[in-house]
Amino acid sequence: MSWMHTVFALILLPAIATGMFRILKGPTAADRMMTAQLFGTCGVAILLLLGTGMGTPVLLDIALVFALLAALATMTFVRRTWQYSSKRNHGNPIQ
Amino acid sequence: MEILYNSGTLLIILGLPFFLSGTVGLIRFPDIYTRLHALTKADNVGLGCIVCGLALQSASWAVTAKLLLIWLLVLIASSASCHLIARSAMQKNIQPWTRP
Amino acid sequence: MITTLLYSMTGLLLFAMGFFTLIVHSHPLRKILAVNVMSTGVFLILVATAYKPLGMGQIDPVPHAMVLTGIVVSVSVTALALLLACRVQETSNLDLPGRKKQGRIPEESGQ
Amino acid sequence: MNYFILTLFDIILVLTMLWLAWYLLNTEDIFKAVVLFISFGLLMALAWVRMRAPDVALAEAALGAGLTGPLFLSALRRMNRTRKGERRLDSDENRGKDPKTGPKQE
Repeated sequence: MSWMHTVFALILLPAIATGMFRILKGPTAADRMMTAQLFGTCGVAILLLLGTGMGTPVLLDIALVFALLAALATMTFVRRTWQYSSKRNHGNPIQ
Repeated sequence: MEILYNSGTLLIILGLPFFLSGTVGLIRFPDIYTRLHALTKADNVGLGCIVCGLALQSASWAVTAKLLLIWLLVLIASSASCHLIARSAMQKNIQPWTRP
Repeated sequence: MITTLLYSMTGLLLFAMGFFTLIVHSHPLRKILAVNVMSTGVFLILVATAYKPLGMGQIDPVPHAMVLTGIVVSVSVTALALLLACRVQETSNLDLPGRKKQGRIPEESGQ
Repeated sequence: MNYFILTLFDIILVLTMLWLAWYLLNTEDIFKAVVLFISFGLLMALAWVRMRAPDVALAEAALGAGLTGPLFLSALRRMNRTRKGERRLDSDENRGKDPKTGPKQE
């Protein structure tokens, strides 16, 4: 239990909060999905640091689940949502 | 032991700017490919530095193995999905940004 | 103490915002999102009542069990609601006279 | 010291969650709302962790962030496809006619 790791997790949290601007104004749909993926990785890092900072090693397992399921949303998006819109209006992705 | 702990802290501090610059790059860069570039740096190197730092500070080998497994999973997931996004963007004729 | 208050207030605000959206907006996907946000607010209040700071004793596990069950039920309810919304949209006949305004989903998806 | 930092963490987390939920419920674009909902599930997992409920956080990480997002994305694609009057791929052979243009052909 050390407060230094909690400070590191606290530094990483505004990175998530400011990345939200890209979701709000991203021109293509892939930009928004990429930001969600960055959030996933940031969340894994925050969980790892917080697990040491709060003295609960259980958080490693939660980070493991996050890392396992990180690609699922992006894969679904690319394979289903984005592929479909390319057939309808070519080169003009869903906004 | 003290040297290991301090070098672990140093590695974590080294990893934090990658995440912050990844976020800044995601906001500031003009194009989907350049944003992808910023994102992968945060994913691979930033999380790698943090995982290595925490592994140096960890007490047992099981925790170290779990940390490395997390990093490996994130590496696979991020590279696969970033490759998919880039290929799909190329197929949709999104032109890369060039300096005007 | 302040943590309990903070998260309880957040849960209350989330519930209020979700309820407002559930009434105001008409798109079915947005309604399902609003119901999800509402359930999240309820879970937040439940877990926040059981919170104790680090080193102030054990945490009451009963609200945690309830919230765990609630999350699983909420996900399955979401899946069923999404399927129903898709079926409603696919089978609704927009070409009948008088159904134009009612049956058509408003162009909300930014297309 | 740790208590103070964790309280600061709570405040930033709660403000981000409220901001996110506001935009999630009020944007016109439904795809943006779905992506915001995925991020919202991630922040919810962090909130459960902060309230010392790792079991709930594990369930939220697996179900809320991992399963609900693809569900919403698939449903969004299905609804977008049927809105434009196009056929679904899996029911082309089965049904033989489009639900929207069906009554016109009769």
